Amino acid sequence: MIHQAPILTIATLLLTAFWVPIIGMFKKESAYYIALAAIFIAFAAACGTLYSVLLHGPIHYHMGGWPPPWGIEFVIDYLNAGVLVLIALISFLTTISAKKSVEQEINRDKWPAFWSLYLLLIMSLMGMTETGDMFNMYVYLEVSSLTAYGLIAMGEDGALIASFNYVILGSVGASFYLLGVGYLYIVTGSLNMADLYRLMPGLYHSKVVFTAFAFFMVGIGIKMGLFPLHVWLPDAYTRAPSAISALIAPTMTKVSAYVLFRIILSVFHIQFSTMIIPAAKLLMWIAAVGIIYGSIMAIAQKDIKRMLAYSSISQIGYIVLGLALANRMGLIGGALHIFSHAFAKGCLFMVAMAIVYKTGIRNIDEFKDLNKKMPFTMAAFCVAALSMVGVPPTAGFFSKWYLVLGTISGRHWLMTAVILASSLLNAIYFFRIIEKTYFSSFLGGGGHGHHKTPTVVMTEAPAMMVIPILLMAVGILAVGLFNFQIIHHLLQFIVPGGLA
Amino acid sequence: MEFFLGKFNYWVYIAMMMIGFYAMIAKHNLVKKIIGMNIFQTAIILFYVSIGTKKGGTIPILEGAGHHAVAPESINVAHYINPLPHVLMLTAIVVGVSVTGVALALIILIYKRYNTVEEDEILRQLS
Amino acid sequence: MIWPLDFILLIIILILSVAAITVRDLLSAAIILGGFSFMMALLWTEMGAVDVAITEASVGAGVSTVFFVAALHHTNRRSKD
Amino acid sequence: MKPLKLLALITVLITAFFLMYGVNEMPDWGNSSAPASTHVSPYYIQHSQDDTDAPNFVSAVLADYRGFDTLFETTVIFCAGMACMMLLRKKKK
Amino acid sequence: MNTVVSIKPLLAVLVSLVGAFFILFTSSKRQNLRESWTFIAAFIKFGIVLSMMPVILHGKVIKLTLLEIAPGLSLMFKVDFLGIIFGLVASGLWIVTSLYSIGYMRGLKEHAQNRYFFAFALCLSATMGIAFAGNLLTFYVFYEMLTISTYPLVTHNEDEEAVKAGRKYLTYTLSAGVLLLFAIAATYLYAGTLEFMPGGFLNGHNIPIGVLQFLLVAFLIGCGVKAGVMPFHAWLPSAMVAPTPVSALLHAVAVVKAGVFGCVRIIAYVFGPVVLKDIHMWLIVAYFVSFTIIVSSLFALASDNLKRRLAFSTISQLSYIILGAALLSKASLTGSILHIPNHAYMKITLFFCAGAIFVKTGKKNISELDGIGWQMPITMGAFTLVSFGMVGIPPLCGFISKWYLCLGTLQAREFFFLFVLLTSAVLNAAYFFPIVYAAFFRQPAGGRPAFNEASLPLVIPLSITAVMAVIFGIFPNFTFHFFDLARNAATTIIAGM
Amino acid sequence: MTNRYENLIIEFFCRVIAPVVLLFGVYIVFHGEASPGGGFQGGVILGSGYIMLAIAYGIDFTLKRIRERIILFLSGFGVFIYGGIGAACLLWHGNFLDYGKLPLPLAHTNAIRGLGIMGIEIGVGLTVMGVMVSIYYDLIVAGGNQKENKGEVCDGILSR
Repeated sequence: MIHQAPILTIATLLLTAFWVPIIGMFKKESAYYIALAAIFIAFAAACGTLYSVLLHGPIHYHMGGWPPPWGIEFVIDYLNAGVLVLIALISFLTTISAKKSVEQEINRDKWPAFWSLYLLLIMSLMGMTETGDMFNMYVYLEVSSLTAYGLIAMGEDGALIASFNYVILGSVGASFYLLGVGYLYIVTGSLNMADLYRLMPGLYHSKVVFTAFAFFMVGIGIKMGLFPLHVWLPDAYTRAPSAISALIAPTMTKVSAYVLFRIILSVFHIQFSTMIIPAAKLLMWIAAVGIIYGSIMAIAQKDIKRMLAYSSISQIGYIVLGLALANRMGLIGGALHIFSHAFAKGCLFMVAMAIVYKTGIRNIDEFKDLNKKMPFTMAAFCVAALSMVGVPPTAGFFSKWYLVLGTISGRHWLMTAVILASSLLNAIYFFRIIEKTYFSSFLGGGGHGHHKTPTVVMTEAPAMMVIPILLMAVGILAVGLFNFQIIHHLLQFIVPGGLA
Repeated sequence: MEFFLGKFNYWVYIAMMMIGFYAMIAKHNLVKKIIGMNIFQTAIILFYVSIGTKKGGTIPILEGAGHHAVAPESINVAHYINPLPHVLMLTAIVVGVSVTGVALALIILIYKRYNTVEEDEILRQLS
Repeated sequence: MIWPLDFILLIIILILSVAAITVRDLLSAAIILGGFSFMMALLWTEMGAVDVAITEASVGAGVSTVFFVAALHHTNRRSKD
Repeated sequence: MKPLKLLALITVLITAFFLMYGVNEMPDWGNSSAPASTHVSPYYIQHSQDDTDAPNFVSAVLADYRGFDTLFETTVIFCAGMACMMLLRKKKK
Repeated sequence: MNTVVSIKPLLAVLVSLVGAFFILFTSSKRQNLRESWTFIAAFIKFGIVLSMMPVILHGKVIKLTLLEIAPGLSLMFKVDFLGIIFGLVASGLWIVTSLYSIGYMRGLKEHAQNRYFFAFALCLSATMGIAFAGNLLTFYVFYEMLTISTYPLVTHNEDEEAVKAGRKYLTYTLSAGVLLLFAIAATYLYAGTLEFMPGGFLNGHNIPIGVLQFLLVAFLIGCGVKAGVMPFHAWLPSAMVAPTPVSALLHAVAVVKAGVFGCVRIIAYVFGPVVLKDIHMWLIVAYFVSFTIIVSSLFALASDNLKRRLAFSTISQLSYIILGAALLSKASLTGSILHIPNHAYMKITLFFCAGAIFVKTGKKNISELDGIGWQMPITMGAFTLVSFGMVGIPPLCGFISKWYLCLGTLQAREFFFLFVLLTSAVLNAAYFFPIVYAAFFRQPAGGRPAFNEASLPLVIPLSITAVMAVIFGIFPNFTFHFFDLARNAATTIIAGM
Repeated sequence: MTNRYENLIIEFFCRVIAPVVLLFGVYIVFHGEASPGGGFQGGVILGSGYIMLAIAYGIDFTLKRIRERIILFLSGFGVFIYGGIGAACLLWHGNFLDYGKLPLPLAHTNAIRGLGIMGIEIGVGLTVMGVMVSIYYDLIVAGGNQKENKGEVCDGILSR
């Protein structure tokens, strides 16, 4: 059955999602447990897929037994097997910790529909990583957008507007993607990625291909929150229910980034974006501006979720920068950053969720003494923050290390400076929080620290919430320490031959 | 002129799409934005359907077929227009109506909350 | 495919789409959008895409318009632009 | 005209320019020897009756060759239904 | 060169890391249990490091490769002459400092002691990692870990001043870390390896001179910020708001020494004498640090706060070490490496004294110290003894290292630096002796105070270190063989083995 | 209610035409293989039949004929049929959606595939019908009191 593992990831979630609301009609509480079980099975299937890929090499799974390019196929190679497990693992952990928060923030009547959409969102993200067909990708894109519209709108005051803006921009993005597919189809007649890759070199100088490329960039750029197209992202992440922020922040933008990798590397050839048109150079500048912009905006925020959202914009810039460097180290760095940032951002948003759940505090200025109230949560926060800043041996350091190597070996000194400067900017906004939390007991009190020890009772979030958070923190360290294994077994294969 | 007429469908789809796109980003009224979105998506569908056409082709249903096998070689491909874009566009239409439904639900909720569907007024209330 | 019919339909469609986004009465705009979809369905029948045409006629001109009207039932039908 | 609308207009015009730039090199409308009509789709036209017993090519492709797309297309609809239900439906009094 | 594979370096790093978590999860009410963790970890660590010494002394190198991080790049420990010296100093002084910390923290009833001891243990792990790092990447990993783990110590007081000092500290050290990261990455791309070699590994890679010069500057700023080289020293005096054991640790054992150690590593084990002479940078570096030596001594003269004066003295003394390394002669390298332990033992004593005075009397400024020698004779006696050593008067250990530094200037035929060293010695005398004079020979306003020494946990450590400072002056090879190690290190560097 | 007779006409007309529309929808669903149409189109037409009833008689009247839970069940179950047929193929060692592998008592694989297509068209039709009615219901009720909506959609809008 192992060769069926790729489809089991999708099918389990899909077939469960339809029963969740139906069973939920009779017993609202069951919805969560069904969803959790389904996600666990999907996670197991994802692990099986990874195992199979590692043993036997890339999997080509033909839907309905029709060979490509006539049918749709799933292509699971080394990179997306890794991303698949990443998505499955993070959604599993998020789901465990999300229970209490959802129960607090969402009306009980809406749980079945909520968990159903939640499952479908995860399903679509997994589908996006697995599929090898351009149009199938569009359909998944739409499923993920549509579920996200609904889920984001369930948030606090202002979520409606955020969601509506996302509807508008998201459908522009998806439509642009669809246009890109159409433009490629009109000159190649194919929708299969591998087939397109084979046909593409003969068409490099076609203006149609160039236009298609531009539309793909804009479409996916909107979806992943790339700098000038990010306008929907901060509001959506801030206003969405905490559990949804914690789910979509680490997974959705990462999957979109993965799609960008796929399109640049295995639909168009990397040479197309470096030699035929100056796309890589343009992307690089966009990414650099995005990195700095996101970091500076994050410094200006007081709301922790909004700050994390802007930080996401900045981190997406890193991934795109790695891709745009178009050399060995850059690509590996960008791909590794998908992993490290997914863990770090997931952990941070889960921490934010736990804090909001337990204390209701969102404003960073009120974080004082939070370390005494929620020591474990804040410890995980520190680990994730250090990863974002890029302190070794966390995951963030190593992806940054490869990115720096990439910029240097490409002689893009300015980009080196951007990465390094941005890690300092990251340090500013993360250490601000750490300082507020841990080191401000006597600030403003006037007294000196030697005499009174404020008594703050420890009110940690429930174990169900804290344990996944701590596991995420461990994951950050694990990705950091075993990054060579990840690169050696998964990521090195994305580098096209002949690339320095 | 041949250049213009030969791709007339494409020019119209571009014009239509831009009308929709403009409505989506420039109109303040949320319902207008959704109307623009519909026009936008319909334009893409027009584009795809135009890809599939063949001069002198007929609708993509096999002529004179009961439930018996037909030798593949005996079918003249140029006689039938390309079915693949139609399939893709069925999906796109359905997606369009789904998004419209969700967006309208959002608009209703926004109206209940802010008592207006004009974006600038909502922003004024938010700030 | 009949060329003149094609052109006429395309022109009508363009006019309807402009009308749909300029009319200040949202109910009218929704109805115009329905008409627009219907014209589109005609155009596609004429182009041979019968399945798309049926879908567009039932979804675009039918259900979609009903949704718009239903939503406008709860909101304001006047628009400032 | 307000500056925001002007900006929107400029964006729209730039997009239009890109689209036209691409359209320029496309095969003419209705050209039956364009790649779109010769690479993948002939297989559908020739084999669908044989493979799936469905004379309507669109149905055959929709429900069988590319049935996987259609499954998610249906899922999209289901999602929309769920989303609307979640957003709007209240418990009956 | 013989290499021995052993897990000991890793154990030395891990023991305090694990200990740190034991400390963290011990209830803050059970002070004795918590501090016994500290001691257990400290003694085990010291034992491990000490057990490695004989092997090293026989000219062997202990190597341990942990995790491969990139092709040809791994987390690797490598214990050599230089590393073991630093390791011995840091682990040995940790025991003493722990004892002192207990006295100090309990004496002042400080808050958040768990965090304090946790960060302290973490800090020592990082220091050990720096000492035993086998390549630049490992070095960097622990270097940043040290930066982060020191931050809670600097900000310990949690008041406005401490928070500001913490910010300043982070700003300086993180910026430096970023620069260091860049330099390491560039080195990796140019040289293809990052492993430390006595005499440098940048030789023979055909790297353009301009690049090498740029890299050297980046490296030295990256490490120099922690070492407090002017003009990057500003964080150091403001970090004085931290509790005194922290200052002692920062200034004598871990942080600044790590910076200096890094500078020596880079000068001697990355670039090496040959390359450094080829790119015409060694004199510039030497002049640069000479400036620091003189100017910071002047700053020290001008400051009234005792800890602040000691801080500027540290800045000055650290630059001795860099100067010695930059002069690239055998004697100057010996002196420079020997100055690492010697200065550590002396400076920690001075800080201990300052802390003991603060705990006992609450006095921070030199102008308040009139007659304190009669109140706290043991403390001030140790202070006096060690300040002679700082100036370079035999038979204290400061004399030996300075002697070799001076010899080195002569070997390198750069007499200007001899002048610098001698001037600095005079300045040292000028800012230390007035304290001693005030303590013993000036009458305070209220008459001569009665004998009122600080508590034993404070006095014992400072006495131990003061005595050690004397012993090392007379028997430079006492137990730890610092002198032999330093001389061997210098020999291997010059020989380029 | 502006004009009683106008409403009467609408009601009568809907009563006559609704069964025809539903029948037509069923035809479209089942005859999608050989002629234009299929699950989507048929489902939408089926849905619009019910929507037509709801417009004319009010949502309560319609809900008596097809209950809220049934709608929800249909929309979930329809996709489940589709996915279930796909997943069932896995049991007989086919790939996902490989209907040809299903052990049906038919001579040719293509006939089995044809039946498979039919099956999923039914699933699609059910879902689309359910969801269209459901969305319409949600939009028209919109969380408010559903009693007041009898046949007044257009009236309410026009009078404002």
